Amino acid sequence: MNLSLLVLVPTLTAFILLFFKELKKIRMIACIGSAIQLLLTFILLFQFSGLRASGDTSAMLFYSSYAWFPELGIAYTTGIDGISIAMILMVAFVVLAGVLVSWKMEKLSREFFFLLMLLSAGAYGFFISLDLFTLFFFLEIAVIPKFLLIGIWGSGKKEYSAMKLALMLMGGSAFVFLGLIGLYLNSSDANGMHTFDMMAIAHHAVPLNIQFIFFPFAFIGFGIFGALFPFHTWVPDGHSSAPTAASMFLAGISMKLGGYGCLRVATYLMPEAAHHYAPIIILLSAIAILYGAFATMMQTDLKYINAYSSVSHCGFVLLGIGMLNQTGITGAVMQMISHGLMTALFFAVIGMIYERTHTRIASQLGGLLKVMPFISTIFVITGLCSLGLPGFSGFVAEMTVFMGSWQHAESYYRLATIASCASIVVTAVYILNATGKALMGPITNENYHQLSDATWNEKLAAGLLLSGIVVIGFAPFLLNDLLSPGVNNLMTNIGRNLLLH
Amino acid sequence: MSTISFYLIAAFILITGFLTVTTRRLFRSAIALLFSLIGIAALYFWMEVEFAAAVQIIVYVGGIVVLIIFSIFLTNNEGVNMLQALSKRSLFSGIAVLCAAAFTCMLIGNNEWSARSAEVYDPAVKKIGYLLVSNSPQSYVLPFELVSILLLAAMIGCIVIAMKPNSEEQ
Amino acid sequence: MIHEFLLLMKHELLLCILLFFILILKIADHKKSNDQWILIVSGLLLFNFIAGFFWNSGGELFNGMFLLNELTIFQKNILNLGILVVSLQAQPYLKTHRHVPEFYMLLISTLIGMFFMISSGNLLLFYIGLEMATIPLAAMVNFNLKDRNSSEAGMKMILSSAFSSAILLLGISLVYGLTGSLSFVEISTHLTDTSLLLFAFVLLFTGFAFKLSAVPFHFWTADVYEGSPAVVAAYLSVVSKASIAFVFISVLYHVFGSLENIWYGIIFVTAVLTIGIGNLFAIRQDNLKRFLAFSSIAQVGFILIGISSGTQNGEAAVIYFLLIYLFSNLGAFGVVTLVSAISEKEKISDYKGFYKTNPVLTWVLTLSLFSLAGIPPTAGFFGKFFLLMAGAAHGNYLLVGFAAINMIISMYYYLRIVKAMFMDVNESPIERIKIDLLPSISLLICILGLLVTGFAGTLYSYIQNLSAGI
Amino acid sequence: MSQIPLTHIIILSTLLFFIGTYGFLTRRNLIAMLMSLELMLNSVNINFIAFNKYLYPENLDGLIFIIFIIAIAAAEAAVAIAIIINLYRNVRSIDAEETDHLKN
Amino acid sequence: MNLPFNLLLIPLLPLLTFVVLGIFGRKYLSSISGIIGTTSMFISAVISIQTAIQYFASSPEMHLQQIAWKMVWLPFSEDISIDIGFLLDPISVMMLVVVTLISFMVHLYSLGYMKGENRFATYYSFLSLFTFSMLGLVVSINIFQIYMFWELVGVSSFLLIGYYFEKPSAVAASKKAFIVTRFADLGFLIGILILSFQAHTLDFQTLIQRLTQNGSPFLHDAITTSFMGVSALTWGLLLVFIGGAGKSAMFPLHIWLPDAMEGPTPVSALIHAATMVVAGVYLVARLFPIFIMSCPVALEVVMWTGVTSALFAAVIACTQTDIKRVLAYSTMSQIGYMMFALGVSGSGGESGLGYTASMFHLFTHAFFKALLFLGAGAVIHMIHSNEIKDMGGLRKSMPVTHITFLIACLAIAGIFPFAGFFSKEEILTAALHANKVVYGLALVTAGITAFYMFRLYFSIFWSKEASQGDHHHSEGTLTMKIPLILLAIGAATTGFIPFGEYVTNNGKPFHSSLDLAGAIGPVLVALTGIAIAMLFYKKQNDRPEKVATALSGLYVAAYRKFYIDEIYLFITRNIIFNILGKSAAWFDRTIIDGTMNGIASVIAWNSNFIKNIQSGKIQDYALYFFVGVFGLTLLAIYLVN
Repeated sequence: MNLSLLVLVPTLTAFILLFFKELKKIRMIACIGSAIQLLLTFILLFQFSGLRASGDTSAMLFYSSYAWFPELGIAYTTGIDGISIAMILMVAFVVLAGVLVSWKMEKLSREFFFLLMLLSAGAYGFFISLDLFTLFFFLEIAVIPKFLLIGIWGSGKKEYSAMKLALMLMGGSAFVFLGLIGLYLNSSDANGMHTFDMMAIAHHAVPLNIQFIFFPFAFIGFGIFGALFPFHTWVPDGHSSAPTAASMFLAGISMKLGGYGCLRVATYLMPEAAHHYAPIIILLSAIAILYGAFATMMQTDLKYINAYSSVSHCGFVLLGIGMLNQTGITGAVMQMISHGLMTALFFAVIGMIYERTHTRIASQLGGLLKVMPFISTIFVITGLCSLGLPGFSGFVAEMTVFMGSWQHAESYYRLATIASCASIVVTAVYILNATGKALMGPITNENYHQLSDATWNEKLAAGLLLSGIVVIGFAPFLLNDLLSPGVNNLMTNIGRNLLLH
Repeated sequence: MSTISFYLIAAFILITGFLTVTTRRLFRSAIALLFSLIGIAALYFWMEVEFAAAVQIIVYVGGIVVLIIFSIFLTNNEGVNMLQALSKRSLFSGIAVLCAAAFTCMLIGNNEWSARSAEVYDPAVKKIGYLLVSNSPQSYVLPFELVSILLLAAMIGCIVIAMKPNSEEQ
Repeated sequence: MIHEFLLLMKHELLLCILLFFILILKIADHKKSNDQWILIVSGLLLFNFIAGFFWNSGGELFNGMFLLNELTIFQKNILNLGILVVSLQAQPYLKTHRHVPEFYMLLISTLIGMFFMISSGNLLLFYIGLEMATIPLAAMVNFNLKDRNSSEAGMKMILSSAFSSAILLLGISLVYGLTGSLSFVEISTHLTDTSLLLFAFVLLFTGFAFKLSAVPFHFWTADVYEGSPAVVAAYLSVVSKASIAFVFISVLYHVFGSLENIWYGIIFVTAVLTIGIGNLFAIRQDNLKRFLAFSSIAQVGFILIGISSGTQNGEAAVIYFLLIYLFSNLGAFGVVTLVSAISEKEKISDYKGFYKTNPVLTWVLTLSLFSLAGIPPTAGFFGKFFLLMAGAAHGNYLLVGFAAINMIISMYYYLRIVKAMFMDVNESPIERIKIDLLPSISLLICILGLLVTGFAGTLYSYIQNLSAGI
Repeated sequence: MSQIPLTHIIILSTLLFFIGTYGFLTRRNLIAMLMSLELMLNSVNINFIAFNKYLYPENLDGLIFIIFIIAIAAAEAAVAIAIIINLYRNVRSIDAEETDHLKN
Repeated sequence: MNLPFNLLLIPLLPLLTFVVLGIFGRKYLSSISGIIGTTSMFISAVISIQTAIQYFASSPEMHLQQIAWKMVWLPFSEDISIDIGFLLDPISVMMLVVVTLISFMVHLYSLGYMKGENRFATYYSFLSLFTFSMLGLVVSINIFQIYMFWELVGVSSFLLIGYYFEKPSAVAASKKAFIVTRFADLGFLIGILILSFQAHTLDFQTLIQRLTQNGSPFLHDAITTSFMGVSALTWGLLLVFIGGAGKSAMFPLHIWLPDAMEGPTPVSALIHAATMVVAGVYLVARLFPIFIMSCPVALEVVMWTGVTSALFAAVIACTQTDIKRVLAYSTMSQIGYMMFALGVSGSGGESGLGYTASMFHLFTHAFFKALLFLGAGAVIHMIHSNEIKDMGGLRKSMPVTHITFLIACLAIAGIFPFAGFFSKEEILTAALHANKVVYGLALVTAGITAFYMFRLYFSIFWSKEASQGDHHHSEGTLTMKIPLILLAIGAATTGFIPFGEYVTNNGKPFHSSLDLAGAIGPVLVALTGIAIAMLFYKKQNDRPEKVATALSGLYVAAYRKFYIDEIYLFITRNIIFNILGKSAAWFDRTIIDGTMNGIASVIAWNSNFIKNIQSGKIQDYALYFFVGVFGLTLLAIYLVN
């Protein structure tokens, strides 16, 4: 299968959307487009597994490369390994669910779905890119739709949040850009030319002094996308102001771009520097985990709760990466996928509640379990996933990260791990607080008695995401088998370079 | 003799030039400019570049200064003094210009000028004419034609801008 | 000889013919309506643009005074495209103006000047071309005859450029005195690094910097853009700037190439100042034209970064960027021209709620601004990326880092306008604007250009092959 | 003539140039500023002639150049005056300090 | 022996029930959900009992560990992976029986007790979920598997406590239960990490083997590595024990258990009396070889924690007025017994008596405590109150409940020939051999236990002579009575099972003979307790108040549960919320957000600051131009030199 289809389908869907006006048609097209995309990713997954099963051990499958700006060493190079295909799958789920929960987007519906599709195209492109330029291109494509989505369809102090998000993410990409330029100018391909090709850069180790300069740029840059402490401040505002689907995309897709970039670009291409800076990464991510959890505890707005908890959860991603061992990195990838699905579901549910009650303040709600049992149940399930209950993906990912980080015997690492472990208690506190206030207890507002439960599209969306969460939760070995060759491949680079050290 | 006349001409140019930029009566300033330009023409004569001197007199003295004086009449009631420059501006400009002038003169003074050849300078009008309008490879016919277009454009521009709209009702 | 003459000066001669054709038509026939004029001239300019691609050859005339090669042809074609778009965009403005043919004559004469400037192999021709590209423009800036701002802008333009050309002339005279020649080739062989020559070089440099509006020689820019008719501002900001940038590169690389380490330092300082000051001023503007002026100043900073590299890639990146910049800025100005011609609103605050009434124009403006900001998938992203990449090739990451940080600031002010159009509510938004055929063609060209150019790797390859670096 | 060093002529022109600059920077009347500009241009002309005559007498580049400078200066002055007159019509003033509507 | 499929049905049936009832129950199966749940539980129970019989019969001389089924669930690295499997060994088989049996009883009982509830199907699905999780826990082959199911039982407990979600107190209690146990689980998790790091495995068999064998390098490493003067192994075991203590409500992590009584009473019987709360004991028993062979220090901690909790809870139980809370504290106290029984145990044969006794007590306790709760449930069902003061004289109106309750009380008090007598006797014997202080405390506890149980019994069924007509409700449906009777039979007879034959710490059966002489003392103590209770509570009188006033300090302290809740509240509210939470939130809003906004305002300020250089005056512009020219010239000249 040609990987470019993954970018093409959403892009085409987006452009077809422009020719229609009625919401009914628009959402149908968007839905069909995303469904086709999901189907495609499944086909891809099966073909991928087939190839792997037939003994194809090359690092990247479905590899293809077209010269784009040959003078500058820029090519449109695509290829996937288990990590990227897992991410792609996750994105496809989130996109379809996002379209489904936006079923009643009356305001400027055409533009809304257009932007959603564009954003998803950016994300797909990002995950299939093996060329740094292309990767950066898609990374930036995914930024601006968010600005518009939040600013136009958002709520609360949406303009401020939209601007903050756009500027901070642009700041992130500025850092990424510097990192990429540094890599580029110290790379050489087979012909001795500078190149943006990741595989070539990985093949010719980047000089150490260059790594030490540019690793922080690349890592912080992607880290801003991935809510690296203390650059996470766009997360709460952005998420809480965004419309439901945009929140889902933000948490489920955008933040993952950051984590993936930290792994695939910063760490993979500059492993020595990664080792050198690992203590700092670990410190920051441990702070993010705990601090995010504590900050969440004080939030009253459900979206803020989820947004801050995203900061905490995404800390696990960076923690796993910072551990620089197979288990840790596998855990980080798992956490990305798990968090993507879970947070998307969480935001979807919060959106459903908000649509009905017009408030997101937990204490103003209450007793919702009685009037909307489906939505509330999903909320509880997501909450349980968030606090790392076995049977859901969150547990698998977090435990893998813990296992990975515990493999380091130095007390510094131990301390960071224990601190991160402690967050599972805090998470339980805020999740249960929110559930207790919002869903349980007596119904405080008389009007709530008339509220309706989820509609079919909302149920479908929730079911989609939930199925992902539960499948991973029950059969993590599937995900692990998918990821491990890819992670192995990353590890060989890190290992090989360690010897040079 | 020649030396003295140079310094005299130089002094004349500078003094009238200075007057041009300092006198507060606009018309007087224009007259000072006129004299300064004539002084420069004299300098060209002194340097035996008569053609340049002639052009200077015809175009500047006969054209531009007249234009300026006309415009002064158009825009100003003659006899009203120009307002004094803001003292802050005079001060800063004066300092900047003095420093710059000193600096530039120092650069010029330190520079060693060397003639490339010992040929005699021969600004004959015929030669100039040949250079300007022949079609030989060395000629300047291209800029010459270009300037004509420029003058045309400038003329159009002037007409459009300065022409009083004759029929307001349109 | 004459055949060669015609062939080599084809671009210029075509424009001259056009100029005189309009002049004669104007004198012969008073009765043409403005729309007819606009249609005729635009048609001719389209023909001129197309003709620019055919019967091309390289060579030199008048002892190297006039040079032509594939690169300069390409540059002239870019400018031809620019003037075509501007001419199309002028329609809503000129529809009610009393001096349509004059406007086009002035416009074309400036382009002739720019073409000669680009092809000049000699300081004299360069100087005349430069003046020719400036003086009629000043008249055009003052084309809103009854508007005091327009006159003030015209006055500022003509006086500043006269001041600047006086300083440039001083530089030229010193260069002449130090090298004994006006020809670029000879100057480059007689270069030394005495202080006086450096002084002369800086004086020359300021002539370029003034026209490019690099800080601190940029002050006229904003005032002039604000006061002049939007379409003239567009022309100033795009065509005029692109032409001077082309010449700047070739003069810097091919004439003063041996002074690279000196002009690198100068450009470094200028670029930092230009980006920084441009951004700081752009943040606080409310008038859209004035805003675009400062944003274009900041863009010049990026161009300077590209120029500073001195490599083949750098030259190619700058030319590529200017092509993209043409589409982006003309797209933005196209909308501004339309709106200001019809509703006379030019403030950003007036654009609040613009999306409600004019969705198409909003998208055009948005895409143009995105391209200016360097956001993919618009071409501006590629342009800026390559510029900065070229700038970093010198190993000077500091400059590139500074520029990258400043891109965030620039992002803010571009998004501010997008926000106003899409998100802010307004009681009395700009009414719905009917777009005529010609402006819509121009906007279409811009949008297509800024969407397609970036992906056209072959175009970049083509430019790259034409470029040489130092 | 040979007693007069070239440097003196150049310094003369330089001084004239800076006198003109000073005028440009300080005169409050726009036309007076234009006059100062003419001084600056003239000083450059002196330079050209002097260099041409004393250093590079083998051709007439400098002389030709000043012819063009003078022509262009005329055009420039004409347009400038036209604009200034137009400005005067609109503002009834040509004071350099008062024409500052466009700023910040 | 059995096909794995057959075995797997034991946990999978409840899981299936959970899924079916969870998804379809509410809408389609509401009326028959109870029957579905009970049936599937019945099948599970039958299979378990059959399994137990087959297991113990297959090799009477040596009860080996068998892994009936396993799969790799999540590999972390080559040697460390989470495996899911089905372990058969004496304690897991015993637990299978206990869990399925009690669960079946509770299912059956709930048919009547929960009848007419709105969320009947949900209730049964949660019960099934719990049963599944508990079964998964007991058959774990891997320490991480146990942790997973540990969390799952925690969450099902949370869901069931919060079943009456409209009652704020239930919500709060469920939250508390979950968070407190979660906190303990943190210790468990870190303990697992430590053990897995030291032993390079998560598998129980390998783990135990590597950490007990003499000369094993892993063991050497685990003992020599130390942190803060304590060896890694001890740390690991203690942290794991913290997890166990949290789940088993050991002091000081017990505070959630009394509050957990907000759940429906059958749930309390199942989860908070018979099964889940003994998971901690089970965990220690599971890792017992490591404790006893390599780390006696940790075992000592287990012992002291157990005995402290036993006494502490018993004292509090005497003062509580809510019958379920009394039972909750009694549960805590009895689990304390099991814990310290493990703590005093040695290894193998006679010296391993403590281990066997602990498991024995766990087994018998399940029956009589479940019976007590179900009986209490029947009472509450009738009275609609939990308070002792609302009860009294019920022996006539609810005869079945009365008799069964009495049997249970006698059993827990340790009166011959009821089940409690045998198990408690073994524990005391083991304690006597190991540690006299512990023995003494245990004896005191036994007396107090008898006292407060009979206080309860007399207060409910005797005390005031209430008229028959007060209570129109019947005693309950048949489905409620059957479990009571069955459990009463269990409570009366299970003591005669020769437990040593089946459950020992090394798999070898041994014959424990009852030391009748030693049994006289404890029985006398218990009888004394009963007598005092009879004196105080058989008829209404003022003696209790008098004693309470006499011992006012102690009484109030005990009534207030020794202020442990308040301490926790102080810590969570003031330290966690106010200091950590608020400061984190403040820091985020003020410092981090403020920095970002600050950068923006600095730029805006700068922009405003320099606006005047663009003054609109052309001469200013020219001056800047002019200065710029010379500035750049100087720069150029500087660059050249």
